[in-house]
Amino acid sequence: MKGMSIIVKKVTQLVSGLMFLYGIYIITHGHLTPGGGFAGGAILAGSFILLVLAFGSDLLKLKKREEGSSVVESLAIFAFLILGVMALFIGTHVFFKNYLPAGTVGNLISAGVIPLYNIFVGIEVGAALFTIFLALAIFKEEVLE
Amino acid sequence: MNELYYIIFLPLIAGIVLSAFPERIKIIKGIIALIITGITFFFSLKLFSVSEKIINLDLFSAFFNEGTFLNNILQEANRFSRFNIDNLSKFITLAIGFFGLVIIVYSLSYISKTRQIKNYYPYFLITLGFSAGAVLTDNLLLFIIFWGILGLTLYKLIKGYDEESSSAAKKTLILIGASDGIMILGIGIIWKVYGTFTMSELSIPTTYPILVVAFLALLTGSFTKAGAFPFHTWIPDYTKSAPASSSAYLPASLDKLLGIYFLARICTDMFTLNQWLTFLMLLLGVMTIIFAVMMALIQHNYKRLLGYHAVSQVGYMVLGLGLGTPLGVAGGLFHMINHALYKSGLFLSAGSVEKRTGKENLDELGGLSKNMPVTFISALICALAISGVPPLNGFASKWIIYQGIIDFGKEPGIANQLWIIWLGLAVLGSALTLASFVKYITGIFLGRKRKELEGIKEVSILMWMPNAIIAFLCIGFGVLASTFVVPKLIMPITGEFAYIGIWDSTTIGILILVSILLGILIYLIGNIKNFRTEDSFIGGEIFREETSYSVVEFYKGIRDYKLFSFIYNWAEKKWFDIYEISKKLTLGFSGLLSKAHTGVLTFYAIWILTGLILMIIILTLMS
Amino acid sequence: MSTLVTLFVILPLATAFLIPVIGRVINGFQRTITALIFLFLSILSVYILINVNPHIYTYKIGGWEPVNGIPIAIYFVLDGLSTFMLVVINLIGAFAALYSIPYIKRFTAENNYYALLCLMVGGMNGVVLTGDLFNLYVFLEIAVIASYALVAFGVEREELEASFKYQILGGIASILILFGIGMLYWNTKSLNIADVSDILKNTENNKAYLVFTQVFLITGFGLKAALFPFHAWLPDAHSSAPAPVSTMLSGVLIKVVGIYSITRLFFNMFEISVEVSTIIIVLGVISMVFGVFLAVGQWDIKRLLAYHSNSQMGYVIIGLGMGMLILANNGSKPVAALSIFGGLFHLINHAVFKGLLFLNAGAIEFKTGTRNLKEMGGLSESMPLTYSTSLGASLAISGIPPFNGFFSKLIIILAAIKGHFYLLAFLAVLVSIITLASFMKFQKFSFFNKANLSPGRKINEVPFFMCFSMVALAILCLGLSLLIFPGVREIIIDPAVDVLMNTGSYFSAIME
Amino acid sequence: MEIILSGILIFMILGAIYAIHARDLLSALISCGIVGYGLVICFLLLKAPDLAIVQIVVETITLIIMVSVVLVSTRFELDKEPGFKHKSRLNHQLLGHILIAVFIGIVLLYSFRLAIMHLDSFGDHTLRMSEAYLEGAAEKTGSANLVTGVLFDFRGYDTFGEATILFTAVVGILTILRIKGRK
Amino acid sequence: MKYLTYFVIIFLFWLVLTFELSTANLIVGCAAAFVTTLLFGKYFVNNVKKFYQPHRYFWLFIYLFIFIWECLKANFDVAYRVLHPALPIKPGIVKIKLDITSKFGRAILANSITMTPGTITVDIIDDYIYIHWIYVHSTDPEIYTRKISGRFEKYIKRIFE
Amino acid sequence: MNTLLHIILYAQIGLCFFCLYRIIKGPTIPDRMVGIDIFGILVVGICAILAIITGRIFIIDIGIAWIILSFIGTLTLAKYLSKKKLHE
Amino acid sequence: MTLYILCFTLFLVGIYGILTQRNMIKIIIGLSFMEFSVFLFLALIGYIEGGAAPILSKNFESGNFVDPLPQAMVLTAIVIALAANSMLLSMAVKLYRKYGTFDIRKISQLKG
Amino acid sequence: MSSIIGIVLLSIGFIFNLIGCIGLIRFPDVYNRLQAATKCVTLGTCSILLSLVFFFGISEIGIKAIVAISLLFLSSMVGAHALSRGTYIFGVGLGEKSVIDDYKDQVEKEDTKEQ
Repeated sequence: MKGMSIIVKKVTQLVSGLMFLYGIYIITHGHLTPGGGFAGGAILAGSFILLVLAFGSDLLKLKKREEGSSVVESLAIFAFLILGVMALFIGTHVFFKNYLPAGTVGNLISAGVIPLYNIFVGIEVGAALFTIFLALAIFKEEVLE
Repeated sequence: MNELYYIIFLPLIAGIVLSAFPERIKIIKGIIALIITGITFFFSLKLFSVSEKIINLDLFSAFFNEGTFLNNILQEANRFSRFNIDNLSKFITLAIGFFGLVIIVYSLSYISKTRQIKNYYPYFLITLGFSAGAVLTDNLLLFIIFWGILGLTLYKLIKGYDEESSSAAKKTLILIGASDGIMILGIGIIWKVYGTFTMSELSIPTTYPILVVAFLALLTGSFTKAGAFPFHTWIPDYTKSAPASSSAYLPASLDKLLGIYFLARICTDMFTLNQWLTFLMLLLGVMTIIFAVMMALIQHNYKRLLGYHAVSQVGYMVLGLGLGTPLGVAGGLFHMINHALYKSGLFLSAGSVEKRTGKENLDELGGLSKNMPVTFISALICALAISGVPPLNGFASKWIIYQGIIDFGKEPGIANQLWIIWLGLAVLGSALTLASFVKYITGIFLGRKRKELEGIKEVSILMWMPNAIIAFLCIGFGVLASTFVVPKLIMPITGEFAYIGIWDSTTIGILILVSILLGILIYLIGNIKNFRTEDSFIGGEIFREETSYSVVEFYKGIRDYKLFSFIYNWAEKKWFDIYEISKKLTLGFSGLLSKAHTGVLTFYAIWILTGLILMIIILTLMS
Repeated sequence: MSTLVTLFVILPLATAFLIPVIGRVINGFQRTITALIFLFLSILSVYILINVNPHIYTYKIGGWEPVNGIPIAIYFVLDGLSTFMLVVINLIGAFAALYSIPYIKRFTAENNYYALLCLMVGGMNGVVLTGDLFNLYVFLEIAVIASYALVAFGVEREELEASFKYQILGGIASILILFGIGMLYWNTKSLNIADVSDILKNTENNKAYLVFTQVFLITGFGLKAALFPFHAWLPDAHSSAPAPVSTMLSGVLIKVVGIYSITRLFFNMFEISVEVSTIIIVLGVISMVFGVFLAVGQWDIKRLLAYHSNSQMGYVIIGLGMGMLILANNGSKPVAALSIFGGLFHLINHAVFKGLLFLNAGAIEFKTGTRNLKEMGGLSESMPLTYSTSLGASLAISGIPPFNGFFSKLIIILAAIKGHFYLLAFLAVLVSIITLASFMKFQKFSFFNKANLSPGRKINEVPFFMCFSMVALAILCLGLSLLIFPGVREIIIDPAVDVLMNTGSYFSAIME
Repeated sequence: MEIILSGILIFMILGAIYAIHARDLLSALISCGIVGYGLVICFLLLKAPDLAIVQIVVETITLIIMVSVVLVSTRFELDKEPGFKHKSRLNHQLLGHILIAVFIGIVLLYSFRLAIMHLDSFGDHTLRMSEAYLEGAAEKTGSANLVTGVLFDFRGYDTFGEATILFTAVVGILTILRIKGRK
Repeated sequence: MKYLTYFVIIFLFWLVLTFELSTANLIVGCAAAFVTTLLFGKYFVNNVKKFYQPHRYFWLFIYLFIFIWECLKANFDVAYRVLHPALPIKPGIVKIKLDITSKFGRAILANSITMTPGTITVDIIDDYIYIHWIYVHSTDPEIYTRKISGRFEKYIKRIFE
Repeated sequence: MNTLLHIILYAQIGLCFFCLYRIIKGPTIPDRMVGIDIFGILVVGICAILAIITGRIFIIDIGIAWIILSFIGTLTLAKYLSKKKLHE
Repeated sequence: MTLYILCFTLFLVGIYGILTQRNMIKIIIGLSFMEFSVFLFLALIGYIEGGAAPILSKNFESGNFVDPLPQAMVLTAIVIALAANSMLLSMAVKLYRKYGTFDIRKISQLKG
Repeated sequence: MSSIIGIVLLSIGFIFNLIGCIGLIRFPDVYNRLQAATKCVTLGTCSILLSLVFFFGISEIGIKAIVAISLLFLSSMVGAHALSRGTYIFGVGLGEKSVIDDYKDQVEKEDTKEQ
């Protein structure tokens, strides 16, 4: 996979990080503004996809990245599950109980475990979508050869 | 009741245990099986001392502690385990035990090395146990379970490593299984109407259509097991490919016993037949006799020939039982036991021949009478018995049936009015039987001996002994029919009855003469045809193999008559085979349906949505 | 108890999440852990089945108590039916996992296989346990999406094609189900099955609305259960998947996502109506008859078996549908109970014997490399264990005593006759006969006959774990016959039947 | 409100019809994207910002994936056969399918119309289960975004299932896109 | 150095986005910026010294105004062409030599050109920039080079070099 | 004023039909891509207007997300175009 | 009412696409239209005239919100649809590699 | 006051959008349409976004609007460039009215290099 023209590359260098940050913003403010884990995660994936699109496979070792992202995905969703299961051991012993204090509505750190859920879902979704993209991209490379 | 344990469960458990042992110790397994069969036979004899009664058997629940899981299960099972010991079942049980014993002795030598049937002895024992169970049980559900398992063992007692025998096995189990399924329907209907599964409590008038359906369903089961027209077609195939001991054991003896037992049960105990059903049964009986024997006439393979006869003789029993009179029932039952005797004898002799020669076709055999004298004699006796030659047992039972028919003709009714037809056709069937057994005996034991058959020796004692015993019993049953067998064995079942013409010599004489004459006549027709095709003999010419006529050609003439040839052609295309017809229909329909599955996704989607809107339309209209 | 119920979902899913990570490092982890987890779950489910009273047990996820009597949390509902289905799922799953150990070694990407298997089982457990409509949809999707991938596991032409068709049709089904749930939510403003049933009962409902919703739901779940006009994906998918997956698909998946859902919704949620139960019976009859006719003409072993799943599902549906119709007509309760019992009994039986048959087919394919009946023969010499187990399963499916299939069919037929459905009884018998015929064909051409394979090939028995699964299932084939006895039935199936019979008890047990 | 939503819906339907009829797959993908974006506007107008943002994301990701797929294969709808003509597309079978589709459509539409006749009309929704979610939900969950509150707290189990589905899909895709299936 | 710069930029962007100065927000912002830097830092521009030279910001400021002005002009130009009934267009692709060596500068220049009257950058190959022009006033390279890129080039040079 | 805002909102939504026209009509694929690109930008405007009307802050978040994602989408499509020669 | 009907029309367009198209990608597109219509349907159900988006902020601390539950459902359903669609697409591309065509009629080895 | 400026900006933005869309319809070939898109619509949308600043002041939302404007500028410019380049490589030539084409040789050179 070849990269794109220099204009795109340079702008990507600037923008991709901002995009990633925006994704994090969406995720961490999931309980305050629309979005949340899913949308933010997809934006995270989008920023990586942008990198791959712009720079091509020369710069990025796609195969390695795919493995890495799928591992990250597994771990993230496992962490999500663990968060849910933790509720069985902490406090009220109920599955998927929001066991952290709720805090003040509207604050960044509030809503108990919801932000944590959001973060893990975000990581999971980002890794998942990026993995899907990479799987297709690698497949494409292999076809072309 | 200790006897029942030994009769039903001992062989069963022994069979299951034996099947766990490897195949290498086959002979030891055989001996164990022999011992167990002997015990069973002994207890079935002992059963005769028991008076008629219905008992609830306690199944092994004593082995488990009160209140445990298995104990509970067995307690529940005990509700079903109702056994009915009456004279009929005692009689049949005895017969089962006897045949089991005889045939297992034969098998010890027959099955030992040459035949590769896995787990022959375990299945043999299981069959024994379940047969006895099916006969003795009083609960229809338990009965159908035992009955169904017998189909399975039938399937397992045939070898299956070539095209033909595997098809035969397949066909057998399909037909038997189908009949079992239909029987379930009948049992269901009985349960719906009467709310019980207990046979001894039932007395069902066949007045409502649904009860007639129930009767017909049960009738199908018994017909298939016994092998009566039109469900007989598995028998010739099975006997052709199965080892002779299996054939002798199941289709020839045990299945007959069971089928006719059940037929007797439903005809006499459970249902009271209306006249149309009687008519139907008589018709089927006669058709069985004639069609099967006609088919038997043209067979080349002697085991297949015996198979067709096994069908044909069922006709007499159906005829007898269909009459419904005590005389008829007695004749049917008597014929059943006689048939089991001589037919298993014939199969055993056929097995001996096959074991020694390895040939299965009549035209490849001949002249074995000197080499195998005992086999020959016993086969001859059995053949004469099956043809109804007095004073052998076949004659005795057929005679009772004829009497029953004549007696039956005195009553008013549709079936009764036609008594002369039934009688005539039954006699004709007997004649044709004789004719075809002439072919059997001649083909194997008489005639010129072929070169490759030199040096054939008599089979071992284990094999000829059972055969001889059976032949002996054939004679014994025939001679002692009116004095011992009928009064002691049959009368208790059917009740006292009077022969309308006991040993009426004129009638007997004329009938025997007619049948023998007819047999000879047909024999001649075949021979005349043959003589014509024979090359003229020129002096000094060396007699060659090719010029010798074969027994197969005996009845070729029959085939050439216009009407017969037409029917035979159809028969050879298997148009009369209910199995083949349904197979063709099923596969045709199946082909149509599978053509609709084109593999294109669009069509599948269309089906789905069509189904959806059809449901919407129907539901909207319904509400 | 409370913790144990959640384990059914947590354990398989957690395993699935861990396998891609740890399985990369430790070879053999995936196999061992999957089999162990499934075995543990099956033991647990049996334990729950035996030791827990038949009363309905609810568990509120997140601990949200009802507000003003309206349930707001997602409920786990553990009643007789769920427990029964749990046993089926985990038992068959355990055997399939054991069987996979040698079988899947031929394929690449073992980790993914085991992960997907765990996901499928976890999803199905979720479907069975949940008491919430939308949650049911979500877990159903987990199960079916995992199955889509598993069908295509050996990425060859046929597998992919089958999986694609399966996905498209399954996608349509999912959409229909979601639409139906939406329609329900529109009217009732609730998602809890018990709550919805309460509202549907207590309000005047437009007939056309009910028809529309019910038809969408029937079509959706019927598609997953492969009832007749919706069955087309089934033979392709089931025949193309690897053998243990076919076992899971045919033995469990179509039952859980199809039959279980239909049963749950139409017995416990909607009011039982004559029309709907008639429709369900008609669907069952059509699939029963057509499925078997299609099966008997097949030469591909697994395709033959797949069409039989179709047909046997018809039996189950008929059993349940008759019970429903009798209940709707206010007929005799014992007959309805018998009929439902027959349906459920046949369900578990079918899971066992059809699973076993697919495992046998897999073993044959494993050794001979072909699925075409015309190309094999005489295998009973070389593969005695496969032969004897498959004979048992064949006889069980065709209803030959003493195998379990006989008893369930017997009960269905008896119930049909008792409930005046003579035609159904007749058709059931007919189908049973043709089933027998087609399985005799299978037996004849694969195990008997002359050996047809090239002589150079040495065929012997399959590895230990495959044998183990097959033998265990064969023993179950015989052992499940014991369910006919009331003493056993009371423990295992009667709670499930009770749930379906007392349609109102579900509501009352959950809301109180 | 209803009018403008109807307008967008008509927009979406037109786009959808074009997407189905486009001969070029890429055009079809683009029109599919348009329909998805139209859905986003609908969500925005229906006061569902969460849905809107997720739909944007999903639509774009789907578009990217679809384009990647088309990139590997061909962009023409059907194979280029030697005698390929556009007119030959409308054969009898296709016509039959169209007729069936139209018929099914009419029946479904009619029954749908019948079914929804007596239900709440648009914008007339009353709350039952959600009332509990809305009332004091902020205090219960601490989340200002009630949808997130519902999604992760009241129905967190659902969301867990959803994430699992995504995981399943990824594992499935990695499984499917292997080059060699058997060793 | 590169990473630190990047971290600061990202952190500032976070603050702009959230527009809130609570402790929690700062901590989360730090974490987010840290993660972003970790993942994307190596793709950032290499020559980060330029960020610490204030005169460049001054030129950037001036450049912005010029750019916005040109942008408005461009819009009115295009609007005129769109609304004119006769569609007065004379499109073509022209090739212009670039003086700027910095890649980043080139990219920005190309983007600026894209926004100016009737021009779109099609490609940059070697030292030439290819431009689609909606109304080719003249075919003389001298003239159009001045007309298209001349306005921005000197500013961009000052900003990026 | 609210009415005016609504009118502008509806008119802005009406502009989408132009893009649809271009997508349906567009003789070449790049035409359609231009259509969808412009559509994306238009919707950002819609988001902004909605933000004004409803006074909700977060709608602009959606707009930003849209900008970012439509950027990625456009790049993907453009990338597809440049790959044309390898796959006719 | 019109809205619901139109929404359902979108559903029907999806069905139409599935029934009449031969191309796999087109079929997937048709499927996604059906999904869209269901999402929209759910969102329409939950709308309350004059309600605000269910997000609390300074001026909207309580009051008339639209129903958040259908939105949560749609959110989940969208992700599910994404997962299913991406599976389908990867399947399609793999099939293309095996068969060399997207035409569903040519991909019909499994029949009968 | 500020809201009036906002309304004015909004209207201007809308008008530019309208012009851009008309251009999208009217122009004869892809490149010209791209011109309309990048210029008018981007600027129109920017002015709509800018009006937010006037409506709400320099608050959370205003700042975000400015961020959005900068991102929009970058993205639409790069998008336009990428599209035009892709279009040319794709093989869609300039329209009939075009007068000069310097890029053609370059693309052909690239082609031969690749082969």
